[in-house]
Amino acid sequence: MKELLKVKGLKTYFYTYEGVVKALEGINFDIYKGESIGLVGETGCGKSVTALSIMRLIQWPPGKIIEGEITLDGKDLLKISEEEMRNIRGAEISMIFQEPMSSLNPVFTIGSQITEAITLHQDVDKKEAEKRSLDMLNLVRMPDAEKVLKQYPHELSGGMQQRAMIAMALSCKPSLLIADEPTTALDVTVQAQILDLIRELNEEIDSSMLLITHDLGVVAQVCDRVAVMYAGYIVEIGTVKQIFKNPYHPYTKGLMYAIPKIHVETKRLEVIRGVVPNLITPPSGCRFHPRCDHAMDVCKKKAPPTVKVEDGHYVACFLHGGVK
Amino acid sequence: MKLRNYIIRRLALLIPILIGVTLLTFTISHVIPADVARHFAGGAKANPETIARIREEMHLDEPLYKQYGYYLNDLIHGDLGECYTERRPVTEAIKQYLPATAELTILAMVMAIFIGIITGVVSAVKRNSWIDHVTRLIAITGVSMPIFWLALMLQLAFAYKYPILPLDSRLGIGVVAPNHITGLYVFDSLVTGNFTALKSSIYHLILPSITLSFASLAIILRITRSSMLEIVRSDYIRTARAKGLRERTVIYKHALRNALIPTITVAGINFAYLLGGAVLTETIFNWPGMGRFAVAAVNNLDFPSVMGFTLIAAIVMVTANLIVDLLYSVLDPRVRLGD
Amino acid sequence: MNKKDIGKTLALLVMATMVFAIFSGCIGEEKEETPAPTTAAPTTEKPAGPTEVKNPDTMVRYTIGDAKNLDPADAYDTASSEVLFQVYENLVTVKGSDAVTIEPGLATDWSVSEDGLVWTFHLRKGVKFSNGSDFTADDVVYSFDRVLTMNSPESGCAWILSQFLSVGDTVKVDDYTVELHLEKSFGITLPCLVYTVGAIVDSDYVEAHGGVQADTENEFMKANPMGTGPYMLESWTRKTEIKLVKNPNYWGGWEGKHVSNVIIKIVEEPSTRILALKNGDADFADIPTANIVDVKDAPGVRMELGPSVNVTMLHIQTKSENTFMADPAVRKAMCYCFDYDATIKDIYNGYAIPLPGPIPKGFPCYESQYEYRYSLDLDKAAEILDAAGFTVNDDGYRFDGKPIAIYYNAGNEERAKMSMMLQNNLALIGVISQVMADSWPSLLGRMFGTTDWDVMYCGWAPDYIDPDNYIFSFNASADVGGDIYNTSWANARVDELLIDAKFESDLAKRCEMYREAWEIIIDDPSHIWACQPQHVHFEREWVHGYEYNPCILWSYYNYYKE
Amino acid sequence: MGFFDEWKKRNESRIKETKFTLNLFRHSFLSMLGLVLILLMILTALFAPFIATEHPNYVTLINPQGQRVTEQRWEIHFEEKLEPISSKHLFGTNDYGYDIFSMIVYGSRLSIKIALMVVVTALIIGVVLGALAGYFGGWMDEIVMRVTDIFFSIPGLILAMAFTAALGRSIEHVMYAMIIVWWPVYTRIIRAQVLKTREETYVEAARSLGTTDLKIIFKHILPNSFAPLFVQVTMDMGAVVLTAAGLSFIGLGASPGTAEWGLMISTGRAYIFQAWWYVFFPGMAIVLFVLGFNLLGDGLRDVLDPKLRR
Repeated sequence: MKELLKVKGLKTYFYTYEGVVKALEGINFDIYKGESIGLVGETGCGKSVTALSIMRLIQWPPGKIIEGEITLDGKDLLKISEEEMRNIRGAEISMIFQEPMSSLNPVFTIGSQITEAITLHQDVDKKEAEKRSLDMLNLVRMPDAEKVLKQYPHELSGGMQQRAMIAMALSCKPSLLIADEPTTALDVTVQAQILDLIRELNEEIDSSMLLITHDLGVVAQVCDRVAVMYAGYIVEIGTVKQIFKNPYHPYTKGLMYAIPKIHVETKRLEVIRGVVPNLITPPSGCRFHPRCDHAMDVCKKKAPPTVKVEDGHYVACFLHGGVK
Repeated sequence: MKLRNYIIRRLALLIPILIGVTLLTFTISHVIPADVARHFAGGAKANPETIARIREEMHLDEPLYKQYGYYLNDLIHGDLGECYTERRPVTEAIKQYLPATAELTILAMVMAIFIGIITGVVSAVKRNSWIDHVTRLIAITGVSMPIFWLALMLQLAFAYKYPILPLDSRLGIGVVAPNHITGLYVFDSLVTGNFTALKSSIYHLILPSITLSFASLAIILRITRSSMLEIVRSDYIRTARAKGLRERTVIYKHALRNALIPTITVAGINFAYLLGGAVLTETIFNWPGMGRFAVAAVNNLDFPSVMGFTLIAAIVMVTANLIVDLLYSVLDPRVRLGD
Repeated sequence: MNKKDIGKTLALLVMATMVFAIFSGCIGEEKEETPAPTTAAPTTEKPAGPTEVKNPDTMVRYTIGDAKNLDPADAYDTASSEVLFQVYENLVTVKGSDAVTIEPGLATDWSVSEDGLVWTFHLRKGVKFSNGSDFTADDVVYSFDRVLTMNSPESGCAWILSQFLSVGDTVKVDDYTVELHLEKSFGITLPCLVYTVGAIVDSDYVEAHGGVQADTENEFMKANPMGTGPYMLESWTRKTEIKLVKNPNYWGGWEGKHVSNVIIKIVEEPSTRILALKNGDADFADIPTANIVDVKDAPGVRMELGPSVNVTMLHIQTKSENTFMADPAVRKAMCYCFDYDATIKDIYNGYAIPLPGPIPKGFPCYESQYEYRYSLDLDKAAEILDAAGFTVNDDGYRFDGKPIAIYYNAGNEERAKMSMMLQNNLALIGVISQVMADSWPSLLGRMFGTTDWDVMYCGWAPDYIDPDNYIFSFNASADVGGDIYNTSWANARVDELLIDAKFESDLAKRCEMYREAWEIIIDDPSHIWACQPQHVHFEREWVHGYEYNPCILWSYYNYYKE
Repeated sequence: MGFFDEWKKRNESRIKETKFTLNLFRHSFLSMLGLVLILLMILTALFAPFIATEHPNYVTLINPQGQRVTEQRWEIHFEEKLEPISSKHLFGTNDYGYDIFSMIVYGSRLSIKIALMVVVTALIIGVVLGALAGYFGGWMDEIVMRVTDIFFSIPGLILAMAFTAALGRSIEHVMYAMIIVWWPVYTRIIRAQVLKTREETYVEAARSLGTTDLKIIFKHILPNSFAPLFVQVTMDMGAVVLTAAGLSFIGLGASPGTAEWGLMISTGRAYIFQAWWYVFFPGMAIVLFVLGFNLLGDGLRDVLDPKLRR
């Protein structure tokens, strides 16, 4: 499988009053054409930062990409000019955000906001653009789309707003769609529909997808591969099957057990003890060691290297090698 | 129609306020230890008959509540009483002075809003840059200056040391005022195609309107800046960027449109400040408007005029706020008038 | 008629005078002058400034106060008269700088019977009003009767005519002859006809607009004057400007050098008036004393100095709540605490002369009060107070620190300065005073409604050229119609003297009486005679033909620019 | 000691916030500038007798109301009137021969007095009414708000003009007039804040625990209204002085000879061509004074505004 996007040694820091927040400490992963990869982890582990870094939307001040490579079809997004990057945003890579309400501009109609994106990246006249936005809305199964075109965000329900967002995101047939917790803000009944929608559309316009979520269930439902993030690192990455069958990293395991399993008898629901570390003064060595039941001395000293445990399944933990 | 009902409702709400205003001004004007009748009668030993007659005309001997009653009654019939200083109905005086003030204040307001917003956006986008600091410093200095002092200095500089601008009044010597349509010379002369008057009136407007706009400008700048700062961090701006819009579009289309909403409100409130400033500006630039009228009235305890003036000011204020609300509904689809 | 009636009439007469005198005088916003036998002498000459004349066919004057009323039958203030003298004409007038010699106006010549009861005027033929209708004897009769019937409800200026005329006394002989039938010979008939109240209006015009009603103003005439004068009112924008344009029908014709437009701009702000005069926007401008130095030597500006008969004084409430004010000693001491020289030198910048008593320089009998007068002498003041038993208490204050209340009308800087200076000097002998500025109406209320004030100010300008107009108004008691300023001061002997003086024809004798009265007045003062300000006039050097006439201040027909 | 730790622990977050705020503040150049200006003014006022080169006399007199009051009196020196800047007269002299520098120095006292008097009094009135109106609502709210509406619909300067004219010209009356004009501003702010915080859960909690209304208002609601009020008050310190100057300019306000900046300008403007220093320096004094408070207020607004902090 050919990779579409390659992230290598990406480091993003935030320089705040309290100190430097090391949000990303050199993460590596690939996204292959047509696949959808899930990025999971607790809140504040750097998922969204990864997304924004790829979009190059980290605002300075305070955020900054320190080093690394993000290559899309061979060209390094961190090297190209802002001009070029703009042409990629929304066209090549587009994004769906967590809060549909606040992510849509309250003073413009849905129609104008979608049309804007289309006219921006495809040289079509206004009428054509409007037609296409209408098609997009129909595509995302928006009830009476014509009406919605003329409506303002606040007049739509959360679900409809998110559909609109999706329509906007896909309007230019991007090769990569980044969905940042697309369903968390919605109520459960709607969540399922939106997820299905995203998956289907994705296949339909065969673009790849980076799905950011803290919900392994969602990942299982939508993704081909999973990357597990912890405190600015990708600790384990592999296919959904691999990760769910036999997670290697203690943290991944923790996450697995944290999912309630109806059909299995369990005394009580397992949880990972401790809290997400503060990224200004992160723990030495493996950032997970304070919470790890199997922590060894080495874990405290140096960060574990990423090792291949099976084909396409990598993990960063001393329990599984890397200790000389 | 919804909008009309709304406006009507708002205007209805005006009435209690205006009654309150009259009550206020009335009390002010009738607790003063001054012999108004004698003054009106012409001074020191004006003959007693005249004084008596005037006392009678002005109901000065009757209890206050009655006097107020008379006042309101006249008011309903559009009679604001007689202006002592000019010996003519207050309404007539106001009819003469209002347009001049309107022209001045409106222009000043427009300038303040226009420049204020632009500079506000710039200093927000370039937050904490030297541009930001300089613009704010200038603006804040502007709002910190006694407006009359500023006026004097400008006059000295541009009408005396480097006489490039006229000193005072609305038109040059010998320039014929345009035929009266609205009383706003700029407008009238445009409509009637009287270009000498147009040129002259614009020319005469420059210094006063700059003086007057200075204070409001700073306030508008401030609010624009802070609301811009807030908005550029919002999610929908991130979305706009994610679409690949160029920064200019993001700022001037997506951000500014939202930032305008609080700005407009402030501008509306600021109109009061402007009217106050007009009093001083007009005095110095010899601008034949309500402000000078009010000062003269106050100095001669010509309270029918003072009351008339405050009443008009109040009406202007409330209307300004109404207009703001209307603009509001235009700018912000979330605001629905009439419900 | 008997003395009592005389007293009454005089009282009324003087009251009316005050309307004008105080209204304009005390506000201090208007320089007021009416007939006075003085002449203006051009002084300082300077190198001419910019030669190119601004608006050559328009005279522009920047003035302080707006006109109040443009109906000659009811107008009684300088600003109004300035307009009326251009728009209307009277039977007789004064010319140039001579305020005394009566010259022909609408009457070409006149005569009076030996008994002085019948005045005959022969009217100028072929005179038209600016609306084209002809001027005839009817208009004269109508005008005078109108004034007397209307009886100037607003200003009271009708007294000037009513003191010798009543309705019906003006008789038409033929279209161009008019007679005045007086009940009693009246010496100053002609001078009285010179003032705007004697202006001739067009009977048809007035009849067409409201006509004449007894004791009621004519709203139309107040704003729409129309006469035989050289100029017509083009527009009157209140508090802004008055525009006059030449009257094509003017009998005097428009050959020779004249301007066809006159603009009188009302500008409160002194700095604006100064700048306007300097940059030539203004041909004439009212300049406050404090600013004379600013324009005196400006290129292209000409200054004229002349004596006036205006007086500035402080009047003292003798029945004040501060009971000690009733004691002559206290008031005398105050007279010694006032710095007369500084007032002239530093406050009026030398543009004033000393005033020994109520009678100003330029009036008959002035000399009879001239030899001695008060001067600044704090030791003497202290002495007097000690002698009177008003000694200093432990804190070093007299009157136990009770302050003397000095009021002046806000905005009048000269008076502010005089007050501060008096306060300073009083403090030096342990007398505390408070200086308070207030609006004119409030002052009126205080002056006449209460006695909780001690010192106030007033200016004065003559209504007729006679000492009586001054000294009687100030120092006769209220009972006989004097004491204009409510000082509550009364002295039987002074009343007697002043009333006798009114009707004494022998000037020498009158001066004697005034002299005696003056002795009393000075010894038991109810006024501090501050000074007699001078007349100061400014114009552009390109203006020609101006002459200061205290009676008719402005006659634009005679001015031109080049 | 132990108590202090207690306190520290309990308010840890608050202390951290304050520290943070102060730090932000220290980094905003303009705010610091403002602070410096204000401090200078206060110092001048405090040490006026040591800074000024000439000094007024003070007389104690019994005023019409029969109270003993002490008044400032400057000595007239006509021989020195309108002297230009010199080592003897740093800012020259005025038409009475007063030393302008000294007058400005002493004037700072009056300006500060006016500003404080007006703002504080208005604040107290405003807070009380606003708190009552907001907290109890109902008819009380209605009345108070209608009244503020009325005041808001009249331009402040004009209302103050009318009041002063009616009360009679004097600096005290100017203060009264301005208090009357100012209180509604604070009433509105407080009311808005109260309405906001009244619904907060912790207030609800306090109420459910039977805490008295007064206690709730003072312990929970008012402290939270601090930020916006503080900014407003700072700005108003300047605004008040400007308004007072404006009134003096029109001719209402301080009596002649008082060392009041506005009055100095308004009398000085007659001499603007002979003695520019007469209007210039008092004008500068006002500008710096007001500028100080505006800069500070502006800075505070940025710092205290939760939306703009980070």
